[in-house]
Amino acid sequence: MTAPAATLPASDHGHHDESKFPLYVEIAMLLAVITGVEIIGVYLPFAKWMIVTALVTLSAVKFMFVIFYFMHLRWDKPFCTILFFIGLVLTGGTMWALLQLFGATASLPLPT
Amino acid sequence: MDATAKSDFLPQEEHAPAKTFVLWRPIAPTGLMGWLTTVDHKKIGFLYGLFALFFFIVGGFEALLIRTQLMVPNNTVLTAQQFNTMFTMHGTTMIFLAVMPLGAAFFNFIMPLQIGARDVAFPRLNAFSLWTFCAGAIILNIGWFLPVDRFGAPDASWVGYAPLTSKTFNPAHATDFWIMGLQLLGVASIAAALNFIVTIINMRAPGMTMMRLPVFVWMTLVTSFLIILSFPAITIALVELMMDRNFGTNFFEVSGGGMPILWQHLFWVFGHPEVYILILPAMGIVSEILPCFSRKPLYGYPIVVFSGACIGFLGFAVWSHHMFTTGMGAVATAAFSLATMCIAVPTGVKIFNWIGTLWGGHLQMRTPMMFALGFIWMFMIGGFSGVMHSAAPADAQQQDSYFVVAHFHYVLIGGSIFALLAGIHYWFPLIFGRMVSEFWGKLSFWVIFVGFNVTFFPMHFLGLNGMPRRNFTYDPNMGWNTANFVSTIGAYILGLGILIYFIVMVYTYLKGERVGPDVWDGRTLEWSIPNPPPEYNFRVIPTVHARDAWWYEKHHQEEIAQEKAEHAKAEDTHGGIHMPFSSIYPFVASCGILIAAIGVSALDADWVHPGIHWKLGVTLTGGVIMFAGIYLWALEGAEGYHLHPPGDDHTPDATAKKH
Amino acid sequence: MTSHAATIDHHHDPSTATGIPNKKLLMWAFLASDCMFFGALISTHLIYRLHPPSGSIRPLDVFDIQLTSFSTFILLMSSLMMALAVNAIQKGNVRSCRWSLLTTMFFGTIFLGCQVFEFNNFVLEHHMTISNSLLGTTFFTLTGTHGCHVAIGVLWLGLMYVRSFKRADGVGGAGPWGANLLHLAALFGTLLLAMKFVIELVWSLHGFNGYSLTGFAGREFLTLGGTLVAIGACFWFARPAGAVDFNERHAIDVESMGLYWHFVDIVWIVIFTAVYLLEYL
Amino acid sequence: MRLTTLLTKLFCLNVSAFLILGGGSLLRASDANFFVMDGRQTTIFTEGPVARSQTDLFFVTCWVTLVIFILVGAVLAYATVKFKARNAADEHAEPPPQSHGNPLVEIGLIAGSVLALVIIAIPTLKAIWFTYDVPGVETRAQFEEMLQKGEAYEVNATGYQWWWRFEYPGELATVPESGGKAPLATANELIIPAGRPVRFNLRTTDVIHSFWIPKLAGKVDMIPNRANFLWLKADHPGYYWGQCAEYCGDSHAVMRFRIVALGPKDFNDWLDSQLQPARNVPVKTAATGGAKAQFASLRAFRQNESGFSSRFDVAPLEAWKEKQFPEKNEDPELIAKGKALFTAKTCVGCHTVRGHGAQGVTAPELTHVGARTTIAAGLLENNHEQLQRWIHNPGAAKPGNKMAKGYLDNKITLTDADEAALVAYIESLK
Ligand code: HEA
Ligand code: HEA
Ligand code: HEC
Ligand code: CUA
Ligand SMILES: [Cu+2]
Repeated sequence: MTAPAATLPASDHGHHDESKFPLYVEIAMLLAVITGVEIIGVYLPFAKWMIVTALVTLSAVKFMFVIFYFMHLRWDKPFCTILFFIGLVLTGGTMWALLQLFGATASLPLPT
Repeated sequence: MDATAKSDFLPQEEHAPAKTFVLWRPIAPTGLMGWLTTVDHKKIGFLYGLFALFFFIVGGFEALLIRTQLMVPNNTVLTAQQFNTMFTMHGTTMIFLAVMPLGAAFFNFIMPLQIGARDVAFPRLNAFSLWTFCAGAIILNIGWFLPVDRFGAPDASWVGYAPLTSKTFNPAHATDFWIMGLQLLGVASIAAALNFIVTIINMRAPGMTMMRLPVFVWMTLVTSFLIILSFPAITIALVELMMDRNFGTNFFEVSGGGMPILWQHLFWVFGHPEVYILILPAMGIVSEILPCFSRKPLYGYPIVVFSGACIGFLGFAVWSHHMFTTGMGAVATAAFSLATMCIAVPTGVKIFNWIGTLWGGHLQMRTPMMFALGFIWMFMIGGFSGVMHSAAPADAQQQDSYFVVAHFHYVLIGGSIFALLAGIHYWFPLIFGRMVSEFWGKLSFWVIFVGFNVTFFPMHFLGLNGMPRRNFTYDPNMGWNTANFVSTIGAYILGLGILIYFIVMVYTYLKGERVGPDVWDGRTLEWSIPNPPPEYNFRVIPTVHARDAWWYEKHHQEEIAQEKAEHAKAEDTHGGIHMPFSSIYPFVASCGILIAAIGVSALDADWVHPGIHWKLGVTLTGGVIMFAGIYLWALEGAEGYHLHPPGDDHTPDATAKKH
Repeated sequence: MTSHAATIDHHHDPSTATGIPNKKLLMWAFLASDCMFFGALISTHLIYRLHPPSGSIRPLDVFDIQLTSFSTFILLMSSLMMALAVNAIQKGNVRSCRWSLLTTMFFGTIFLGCQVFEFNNFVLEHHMTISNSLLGTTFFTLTGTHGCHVAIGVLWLGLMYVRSFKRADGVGGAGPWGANLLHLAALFGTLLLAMKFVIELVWSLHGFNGYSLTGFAGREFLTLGGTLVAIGACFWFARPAGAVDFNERHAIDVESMGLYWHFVDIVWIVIFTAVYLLEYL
Repeated sequence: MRLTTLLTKLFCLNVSAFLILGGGSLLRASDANFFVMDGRQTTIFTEGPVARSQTDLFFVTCWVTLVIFILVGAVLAYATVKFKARNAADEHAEPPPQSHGNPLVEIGLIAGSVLALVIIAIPTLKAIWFTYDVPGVETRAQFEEMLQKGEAYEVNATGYQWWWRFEYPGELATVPESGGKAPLATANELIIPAGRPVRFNLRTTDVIHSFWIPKLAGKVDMIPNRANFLWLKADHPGYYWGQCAEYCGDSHAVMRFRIVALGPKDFNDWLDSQLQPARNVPVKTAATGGAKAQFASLRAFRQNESGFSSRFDVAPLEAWKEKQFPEKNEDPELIAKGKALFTAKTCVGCHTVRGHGAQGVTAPELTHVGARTTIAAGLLENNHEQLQRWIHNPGAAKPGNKMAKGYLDNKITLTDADEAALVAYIESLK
């Protein structure tokens, strides 16, 4: 921990020199724009499945931008990415399975 | 927070920076304060082990009461309510307070030694895990000492199916204790697991690549991943249940549209990985012991490691096999049925490779080896009954019958407990510098082995003969009398065996034969150090050249000696061995959590209840103490001192100096 | 990893077997775990949305997309500020880092304020409480848990901000930890009072919850006064006083905090889509 | 050393003594052949197609794993014996070759395991679809047709803490109180037509229960807010034991029930009598001089004492048939007194007795309780002694019981005479 910049391996170090300020601002703007598009998207008169797909994709894009840029994964050792994606993938799988299980007709609650 | 890192770039001051009273730090105190403030992974591991064994006896005692009640039909040793409390607490205690912490004890004590580290990555976080575990254990058991009508010990079974746990059907606070107890144990386990993950990934000695890690370390890693990824599910389930009970939400409340089945899903999303959390450390231990006593490396190391990871991963895809009778529909049932069967493959791979390890070896039948071999046999039986369960339609007859009880005791006792007992025997000389007598060790093994099988084998027949589990009584005309009677006798024999085991351990601890280092002619790094291990573990951090690192060292002595001398010199020029300061704040924070959790468990759904202010007061006080603990913990910083082990060029009295 | 571990100088070397700082690794592992927490919560919400009991509240009747869009935007911007704070401290720019931290905190507080407002609105205007409907149950628990994460983040940010004033010489008024605590109190005093003020303002403009349009007189000004005092105290504690023990060596602390903060943001990205937007289809 | 030897010998002696003594007592026990597994709730000797498919599958898994166990175990045992170090010299010999494994062996074994699993998987899938093939679960119309043709039968089973309610949606019974008709309902004893697939709609009103008749079919849970189904068929008429299999609170262990499968004629006769309102015993006929029923005053029952006479236990189906006829020595005066008490003591608040003005719904239906062989959910035999034991102190017979709570709430106290009258009345309800 608390590795001073000077003692970090050179490969990690180089990126700290040039400022990422402009990049960060650009990404933030992109994220804001995507959010805007999403909000408008729900009112568009397209088929429901298209909008749902679009929304899910756009959110995923935002998600990835934040973790790879703001959270630095892009410049970090790949192990961090692997670590996080283990959790992400298992969570995704579990959520999918749960929704499937409760979506199946055999699992419907009693009609009220 | 990390101990070893910071000092290098902190200015190397001669005197400690000015510190106020609150942030004063003990260096190496002894006595009670020494234990409460310790951050040494070995002491923490020892305490985990001690508490775990205590609760193993408690859980075992509960089991004996269960068996006594079931010895003959229509028995009246326990009332229905007491019996229900007993199996609930027996299951909960054994799983969360005995086997898991016993695993954690080994993770703590052995794992850093095996990777050549001086401590875990976050020593104070480690202490926090320990004390929070204690807090959870206290809350779970507190009900025994409170009036039964309004409090009492939990009695909703270890799976706590909604809506039996709702206020409507379980108004007493017993269930709240169960909720908060498990919640704290979850926090403790997750914190510890995160620590182990970082330690294994980051604190390995030079040359200790991932594919050179001892299998026990690998299984620790996989187990830790299972913990951090499965406990959240039960945490959320418990939060939802707590909200239902105290804040009138509708998660599992049918009148509000809730679906109790959701609890089962969330519970088993946790629950199934949990059973692998219990078995993987055991498999790791066995994978250490077998090569050692066969004097041969583990057969097929990479595939054993891979199959361990595979089991962990698959473990997340099979949870609904505990719910085959909930009417999930043919497709879901079939999917989970097949997925469950798949787990037999990687598990089988492990069994085959263990046999491969024995093959062609020089087997030394010492006590740890006996337990390890016993493990293989018993676990196989348990695994096979698991496969029988995985065939969903057959399971429709077995679920919630004694067949399940037989299955899981074969994997839990014949599996986990056998391996853990083996581990205690195996590492005892390292931890205490004394060795258990072979005769008594083997005797306890045989009594346990016989008792175990006499107890649990008849349960298969009971289950197939239609005896449901969680029954406080049964009628004499069901054909269950003999099997139950035999089983109870077996339980007494088993209890006797365990009694012998513990007496022998205590005797050895006090009076046993003293032995030198590396008694077993071990293969991994923990055997390279003196016993009991010194505070700093390794005089010189080892450099690893091969898989069984210590075995390699023993066979390349000159080369290694030279390397060591160089490293020792380098270390001294840096000012000696760096040790982290002890700290009381993890303990303080855990105490705060304990108080807050007691407050929460006493809360009522009825918010105008007269006692509510008092209870909220307790909760808040706990919260404040917890916050203060964490705050001061953060503030005091992760500093340490330098230590010069005796026997080097420095004056012996300067063993500890602050900087 | 292999060759690296073998070649590094292990003694007192701050870098680790993988070269990844311990704290960063800890944080990533924790976030992997946190995914599962939110996964379970979001699943619960979605499952009940797929099977609403008859006669349950329709989300569209209570949701307010403008407010949510606004707070989403604010949270995104706070993430930006967080990234900038890390960027600044990595280059040793303490002042810039502090300002970024403060802004992040500020945005975080606005987000929380919006949530407080939203919850109040749902309960008082739309009569959706945590216990009277399944939607309320899952919605409040899910977003409330997220809110708790934001609140912990704000607390952490505050601690980090205050910590950045730790004197290099270790001396100071009531001792480093005493001054530290007071500074912290001032900071959170500011945030809480400001939030209270704004909410009171909005309420009185909306004219509900015991406030009326004309009632904008007493209580609000009291809160405003308190806010100003607290701000003053913050400035006083932040007055320049010698060298501080806070620099690029502490970048990793800020960075791991940042990871947490961004994670809270991405969770919101998911919630915003899954809980709010999808309802509008 | 000598002491250890001595101790060992003593220990061995003790163990053998123990085994001999223990073995002796075991042999004397009633069901020493427990491995035969032919008990009343056996899952091995099944009497219906669903249970049979499940048992057959069990045997497939059992044989496959047994073979693997023998193979793997043999190798393991061989390795252990063969490579064991025999003596100290052996132990200190040079270590064996440090070999590391063989991919071919691994792959072979993995392939073998997969093959074994396939052998299990195929019958598993078949059996899953067979058990889920509940009659008419797809469309109601299709099911109606099956019902018409007598290819299926329908029962609603509902679990309560800690008893069962069975409703026959297709059979309408007269309800004198309302002057209309309502589906026939009974409790705790389930009568089904033998040889016909029966579909159960499983429901619960409180916590989770599980409906299990081991000889006829594996269990399916009754889960709040969820519609579950089960189908089964009894091959032939018979008397079966069932039990709740999901932990449901204090008295989960004694939430049992009985199942009687009847041939077509018997079943119809039974239905006919059940559809009638409760029987009235005219007071006048008493003059004909039927012997007065004799009630000894209640003897003390131990906690959990068994509630069965051995006669009933040996031939339960015959006992059931006997129960369908009025008791031999009825005492109409006593019955009339009991009937009055039944109202006076507020039993009517919870229980239904069609035609006698009792319309409670929170407790088992008692209209024809006298025609059942057991009471209190299969726990006690339906005779004077046990009935009196039950109404004297329901909580003692069944811990946590809701009827005991009803006694407290409604301040019900009964004298010995009251109990005798109530018992006589309950027995008359055929
Ligand atoms: C240490 C804990 C542990 C372990 C390791 C296991 C391992 C397994 N378990 Fe077990 N299980 C429990 C603990 C454990 N279980 C507990 C506590 C419960 C009850 C919970 C409760 O309800 O209270 C339970 C319940 C349980 C059920 C639910 C039963 C029910 O309630 O209806 C099922 C169903 O599928 C199941 C299956 C399995 C399987 C398939 C494995 C497999 O992993 C086993 C794999 C091993 C082998 C198969 C043996 C070795 C393999 C070979 C030699 C290779 C060749 C073999 C073949 C090809 C078959 N278990
Ligand atoms: C790791 C977990 C673990 C372990 C080690 C054990 C150990 C034992 N268990 Fe286990 N058991 C569970 C986990 C475990 N159990 C779980 C999860 C359940 C399900 C709970 C539920 O349904 O909710 C369960 C349920 C369960 C039941 C079923 C209860 C029911 O459904 O009604 C039974 C019944 O026989 C039983 C028996 C035993 C016995 C005899 C032991 C023995 O191995 C215990 C041996 C230990 C001792 C005997 C104590 C040590 C020695 C002394 C104290 C000295 C004194 C001794 C003498 C005087 C003789 N257990
Ligand atoms: C709180 C309501 C309540 C009251 C009042 C009540 N009972 Fe019950 N009764 C029950 C319940 C509930 C059961 C089922 C108990 C069980 O088996 O768990 C039951 C069971 C019985 C049974 C057994 C039925 C069967 O088929 O198993 C009999 C007989 C009986 N009650 C008679 C009486 C008599 C006589 C009285 C009045 C003196 C009475 N009950 C008052 C609730 C009540
Ligand atoms: Cu009903 Cu168990
Ligand atoms: Cu499982």
